[in-house]
Amino acid sequence: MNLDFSPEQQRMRDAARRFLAERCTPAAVRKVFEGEESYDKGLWRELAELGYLGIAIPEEFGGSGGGYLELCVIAEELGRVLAPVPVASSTYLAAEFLKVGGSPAQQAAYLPKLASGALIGTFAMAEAAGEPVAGTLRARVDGGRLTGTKTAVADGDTADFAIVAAGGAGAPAASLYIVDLHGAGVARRPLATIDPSRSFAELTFRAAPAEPLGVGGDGERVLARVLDGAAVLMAFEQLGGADFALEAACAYAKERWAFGRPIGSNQAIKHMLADMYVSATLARSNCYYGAWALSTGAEALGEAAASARISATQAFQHCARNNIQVHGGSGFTWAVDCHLYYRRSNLLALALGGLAPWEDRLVDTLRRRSAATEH
Amino acid sequence: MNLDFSPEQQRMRDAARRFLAERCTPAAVRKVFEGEESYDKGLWRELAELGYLGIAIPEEFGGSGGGYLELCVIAEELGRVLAPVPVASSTYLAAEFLKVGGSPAQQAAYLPKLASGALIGTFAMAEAAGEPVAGTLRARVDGGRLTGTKTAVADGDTADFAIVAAGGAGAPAASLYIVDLHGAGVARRPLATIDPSRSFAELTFRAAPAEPLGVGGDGERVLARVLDGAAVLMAFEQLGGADFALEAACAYAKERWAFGRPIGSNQAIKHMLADMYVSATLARSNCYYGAWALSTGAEALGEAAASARISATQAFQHCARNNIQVHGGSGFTWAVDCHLYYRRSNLLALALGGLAPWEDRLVDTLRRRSAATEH
Amino acid sequence: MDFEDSPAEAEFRNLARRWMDANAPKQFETALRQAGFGELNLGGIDVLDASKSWQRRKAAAGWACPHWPREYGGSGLTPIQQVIWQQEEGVYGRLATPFIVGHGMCGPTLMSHASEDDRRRYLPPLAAGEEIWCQLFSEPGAGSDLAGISTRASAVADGWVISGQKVWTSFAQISDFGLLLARTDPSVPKHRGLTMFYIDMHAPGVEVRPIKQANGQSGFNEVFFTDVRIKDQQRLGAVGAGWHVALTTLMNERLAIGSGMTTGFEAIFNWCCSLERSGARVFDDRAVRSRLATWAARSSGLRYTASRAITALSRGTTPGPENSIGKLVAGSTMQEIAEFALGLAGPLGVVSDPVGAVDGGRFQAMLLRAPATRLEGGTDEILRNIISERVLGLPPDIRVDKDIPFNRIPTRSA
Amino acid sequence: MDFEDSPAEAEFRNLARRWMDANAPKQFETALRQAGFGELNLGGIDVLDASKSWQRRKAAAGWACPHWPREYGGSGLTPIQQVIWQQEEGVYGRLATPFIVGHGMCGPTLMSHASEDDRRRYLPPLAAGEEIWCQLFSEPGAGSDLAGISTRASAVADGWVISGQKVWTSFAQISDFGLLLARTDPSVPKHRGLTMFYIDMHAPGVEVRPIKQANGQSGFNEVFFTDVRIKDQQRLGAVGAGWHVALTTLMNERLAIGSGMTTGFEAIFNWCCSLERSGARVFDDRAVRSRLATWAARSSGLRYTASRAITALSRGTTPGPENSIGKLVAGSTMQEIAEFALGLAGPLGVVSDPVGAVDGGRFQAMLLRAPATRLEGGTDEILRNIISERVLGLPPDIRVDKDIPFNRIPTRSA
Repeated sequence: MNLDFSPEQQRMRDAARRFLAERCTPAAVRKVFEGEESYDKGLWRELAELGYLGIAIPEEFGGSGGGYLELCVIAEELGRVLAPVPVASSTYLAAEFLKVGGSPAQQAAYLPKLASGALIGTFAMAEAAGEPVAGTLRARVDGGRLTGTKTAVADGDTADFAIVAAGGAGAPAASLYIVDLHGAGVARRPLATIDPSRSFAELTFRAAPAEPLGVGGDGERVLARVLDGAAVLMAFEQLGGADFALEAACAYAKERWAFGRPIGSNQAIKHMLADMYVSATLARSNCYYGAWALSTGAEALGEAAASARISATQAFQHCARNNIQVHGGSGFTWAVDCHLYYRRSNLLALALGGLAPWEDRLVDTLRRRSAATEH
Repeated sequence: MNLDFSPEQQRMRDAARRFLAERCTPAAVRKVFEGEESYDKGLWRELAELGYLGIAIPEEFGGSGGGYLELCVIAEELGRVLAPVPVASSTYLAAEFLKVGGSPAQQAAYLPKLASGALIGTFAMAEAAGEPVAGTLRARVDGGRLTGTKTAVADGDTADFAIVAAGGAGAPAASLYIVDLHGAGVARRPLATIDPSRSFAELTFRAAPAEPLGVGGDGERVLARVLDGAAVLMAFEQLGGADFALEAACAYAKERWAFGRPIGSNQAIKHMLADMYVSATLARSNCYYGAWALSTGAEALGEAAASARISATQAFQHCARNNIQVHGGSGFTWAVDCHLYYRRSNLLALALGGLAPWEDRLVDTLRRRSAATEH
Repeated sequence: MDFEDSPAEAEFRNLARRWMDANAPKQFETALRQAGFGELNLGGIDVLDASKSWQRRKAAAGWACPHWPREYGGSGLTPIQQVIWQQEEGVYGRLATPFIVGHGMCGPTLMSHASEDDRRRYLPPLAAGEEIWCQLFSEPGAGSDLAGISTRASAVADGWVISGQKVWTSFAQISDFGLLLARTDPSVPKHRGLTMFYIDMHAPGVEVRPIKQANGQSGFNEVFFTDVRIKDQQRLGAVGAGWHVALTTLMNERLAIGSGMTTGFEAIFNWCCSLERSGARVFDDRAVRSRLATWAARSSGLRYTASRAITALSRGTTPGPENSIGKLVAGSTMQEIAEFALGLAGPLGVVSDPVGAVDGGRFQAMLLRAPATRLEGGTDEILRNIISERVLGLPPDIRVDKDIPFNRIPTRSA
Repeated sequence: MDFEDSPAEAEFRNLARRWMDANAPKQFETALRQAGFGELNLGGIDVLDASKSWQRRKAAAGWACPHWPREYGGSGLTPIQQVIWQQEEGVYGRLATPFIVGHGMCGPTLMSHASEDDRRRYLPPLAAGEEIWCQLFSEPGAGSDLAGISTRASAVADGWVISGQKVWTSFAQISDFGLLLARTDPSVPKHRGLTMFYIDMHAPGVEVRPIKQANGQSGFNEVFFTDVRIKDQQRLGAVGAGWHVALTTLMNERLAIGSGMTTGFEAIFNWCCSLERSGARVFDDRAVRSRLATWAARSSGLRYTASRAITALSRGTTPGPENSIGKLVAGSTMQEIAEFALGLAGPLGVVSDPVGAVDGGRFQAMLLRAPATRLEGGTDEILRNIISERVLGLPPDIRVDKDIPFNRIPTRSA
């Protein structure tokens, strides 16, 4: 029984934390937040150089041959500092789609460039309000050409290519395609969001060339597997954010005095912080289980990913929301960083679908397991 | 604009409170709770003598010719003291079914005896776990004979007759019948519940004579109207219970000392009590609106009843639950009354169906109103 | 119980309605109705101009602060008439936003504590929107602990000199006057060394700087005072009685903020009625219905709590601290609703772009504004303290700074 | 990260499993598995007899408190071996309920604070279930404020005389010995005047009375002491050091209570999977699914928090106050689940009758027991204080009784 990271992984975390504390300061985040650039290009390059982008990509494809556990470690640290870079889109999603569903040729073509940061990939599925569901998608591929509109595409304004979920004549409910976003028939419109430190766009495809991912035909399996994995990784980002918000709130509660004493000596504040700690702790434990399931390819991945996703979403929203409350009025100013975490917590809560589809995934996988145990 | 009881109604409340404080003490409640009798027969007689049981029954049928507002006043007071008498079954339900749906002959036969307390009526619908729904009932009336089983019938062990919802060959989804529980083909089995201060039974009918309520055929309309009214009245009982639990918790918080000061000087306790006050206040306001809607026959009754039901259920459960928490260990003893309120709060939460059907009723009525406003 | 007007009330309502029919700036109706948490957009017309113009027209006809006495710019309406007037003014009342602090808080304070001369001088233009007032209470070091303010008023021969900084001052940038709470004696326990003044916002040494809020808007300001000289006539109440005067103002603040609070329920309900998700009606989802029902009951509970307060008012009872529940409930409910709405929208929920966001970005703006509602005009925690102490009669918090001179209260761990 | 045993661990697990296969009282398995919040029913067999018999058999083979040193009745297992043993003992571990206070709290306290002679005398029979121990801490006037106890231990020539009353003592009625916290000096501040003793529960002057609980069961007792004479050898730790000794015991109590807590999730999930309501599968109701998912994530969060604590233990870290979250989360979750289950059952939910109640009355029993879980062994409020102060490092509550002699601490408003 061992549900913790290894000493080596912990050293990697310490190194990543030191690097990011210096390199990805609130001032750096605010540069992207205020619109100076779409993402922090310098930081992106350095993350690639440190090998973080390729950490879960096999060495034969230019990765550093670590594994998912190492990527979880990095994800948590990126989440702590609200790193304004397209890691989720490119590393947790695009690269994973290629690893899980791509043909050897596609893997050879894309993975090395994703590992080196030379290419940025993303994933596009949602078309309208509500959770996107295979079978209701209106984007269509006919004769190798994609037509349709995808909205709320993370990094859609800067990504080089996208994995796009679409239907097609005689095709299964959802198939996955690789689409070059610099190619013909692609129009991008940047979208303002609740968290400008990450960029989003609407993508309109008009007969844009689209290449099936892998042999095609198992889009739904690939989709489920990659989204589960991304949920675990995103949960680590959320965990990092939750922990940071909790720490910031504790620090302020100790340092701010009112009524002749630290505000953190009031039970109203103390118990609010205790409840935040409880949320963050439950999330951490579920995240670790998710990391284990992802790294071992365990059958429990669906259940583990959904638990991690749900509790990390709740924890980050809870901690970020109450961090403002503990800070009082100053927490509602532009100058203080509380709102950056509040915004990010709500962005990440929706980035892979809101809670509803993950709730469904959790109870459905639990039910299947319980039925299997009985028979 | 006047959303309060009249001075006269308030005097009636004061009188009822004085009477019940003396007559319906915790010791009296515990007699029924401990099983000495099924309900407090002496109190029942006195309530009848005071005219409370017939307060909303027209004078021509032996009532005192007051109205629903007066009955709401009494209901709140009965709820405060956990009165162990079949008022809900007999007065809010059976008498109302007769008033709303009964034929003149039925009204003349039953209402005077319900007003005088000589007869106890009840209502029987549920047959299995889950909310009973017209159209899925298995109890059937054929040729004037009822066959089937009804469960969780409040006062089913002592009531003289029941209004029974049942299906029938060629009949609408649910029709209502009057069944003499002393008659042939009726078997009763008392059921232990979470709150022994009220009695419940399972009723089994084997070709028991059953007389249609009124002309029949509009069972669903009558059912909806009577349940709405009963929900308002029951909400006042819940409100009374919530207020009492809140007051008991406040009194204890002021009187119990720890760490050299009253426990009520701790924010953890103060804020818990403030939140209980908020719940009880929201419930009171919704209850008053419900009382207005019931007393004026307003079209908004469905919406008002559901709001009152939902917020009073939440308030009573919230206040009773936290009253134990404020009392600490002593609150979990048999000897201290906290658990009587906790039990009752959970009993009343289910007595007219749990929250789910009332949530549905509320959003459906709101939607109909909003659609009507638009067109 | 009765939701109908009495004959006299009906007659008054008719009067108000007829006047509104003839005078309301109907060109703004749609914009006012749709205004959420974004800035009000009147299609190119300056909002302050529109506000002042509407207030001027009301004043001319006696509808500006009509519940105030005639000699102070009002029409001497009863509380119930005032409620009826507000109902009839309806959505146009939102145009009075720039005057809300003056009308709701400064006015009542002047009425109670200013000299008769000052009342006749200042109240009528305040009512008419000709002069705008703000409230200078909170400081960077004194929010919930308001009595801990440090802005100094030092006595000089001909009056007082003010130095210090205020914060969270709504409308300071457009205000002509401000109600100022200052410390006149730091050597006595904190509640006893305060005095209330009013101040000319155009006086030398007053500097206003807008605060950029977390949601990008700037509804509040910092105000700096550098040796601002004021006369002793500008004092409201006795020297050292400032805390008592401030409590009048604050109770009026909580009433004003509490009464008009939206929970956002109507917006989420209407949106859910129309929304489809993956081909299914969102309204049929039982998880959605259950949340909607809870919020519906909470909203109607607040609405009828206000009705009960009006009833009490009409019976001659002064509304008390129990009105704190309005903001307490509405603030957190709004935050829940906004988070829930974004969740319903799925991935598209993050988009706040007016073009492309669900329901015009209403819920995204609500999400970003909601944290402030749980802080401004008394945090959730302060409101719970008020309810528990002043309504339920529970003991106060232990006060370590109670009998200590202000300048010796600990401010940081040693 | 690894959920698999190391080869050595696997070997040890095999050993434990083989012994269990050969020795477990399988006739009780079904009853133990179904036991909820009702009293355990072993079909006519006395539960204490069955418990003692199983404990005796384990002791004979070295499986009674196997993580204790051999000389005190254990087998010197490592923490991880102890966890493996508990996993293999599984549901049969519930038979050890009468010994839980002795094994989990009294034993460790004796181990740290008793003389070597006493350890050798008392620990082996405690481990083997031959002698049962209870913990005599709480009093009617001192629950959360445990250091406020009044039971007096007065020094006499040959030892001490005990007078006073304890309350909430589990298993006192079957105990042979008890760990007693008493006040030896009321004239010093409260934490400094306490001393820990152990006491013979059969001594003259000790009277045990069961407390009837709100749910009708009697799991706790009052214990009265009337001039009970004990020897000075029965003192554990120095005179005046009782608070320090008690803290050891309490931290062990919270660990013991926290680790095994059920949230009731498994019960509600299984029930929802099978339930139909008005012809529709309850499991398909999105309101139900949403609640189930939240509880599932909370339960797995607690489960893996325990796994992380075991991991830390195996790396040589002592579990700390962060383990308070187990009971804090499980207690209120259980209460939510019970209320929700009754709601799903509709009107039938009120029925607790074993014949006729849904799922055998499991959730009704849970509802009536749940309030106690939020109080026993540290209220929710005390646990939040522990987490905020001892894990997060926030300042303690203001203490008005801190430096006051115990007998001068205010106890009631004047």
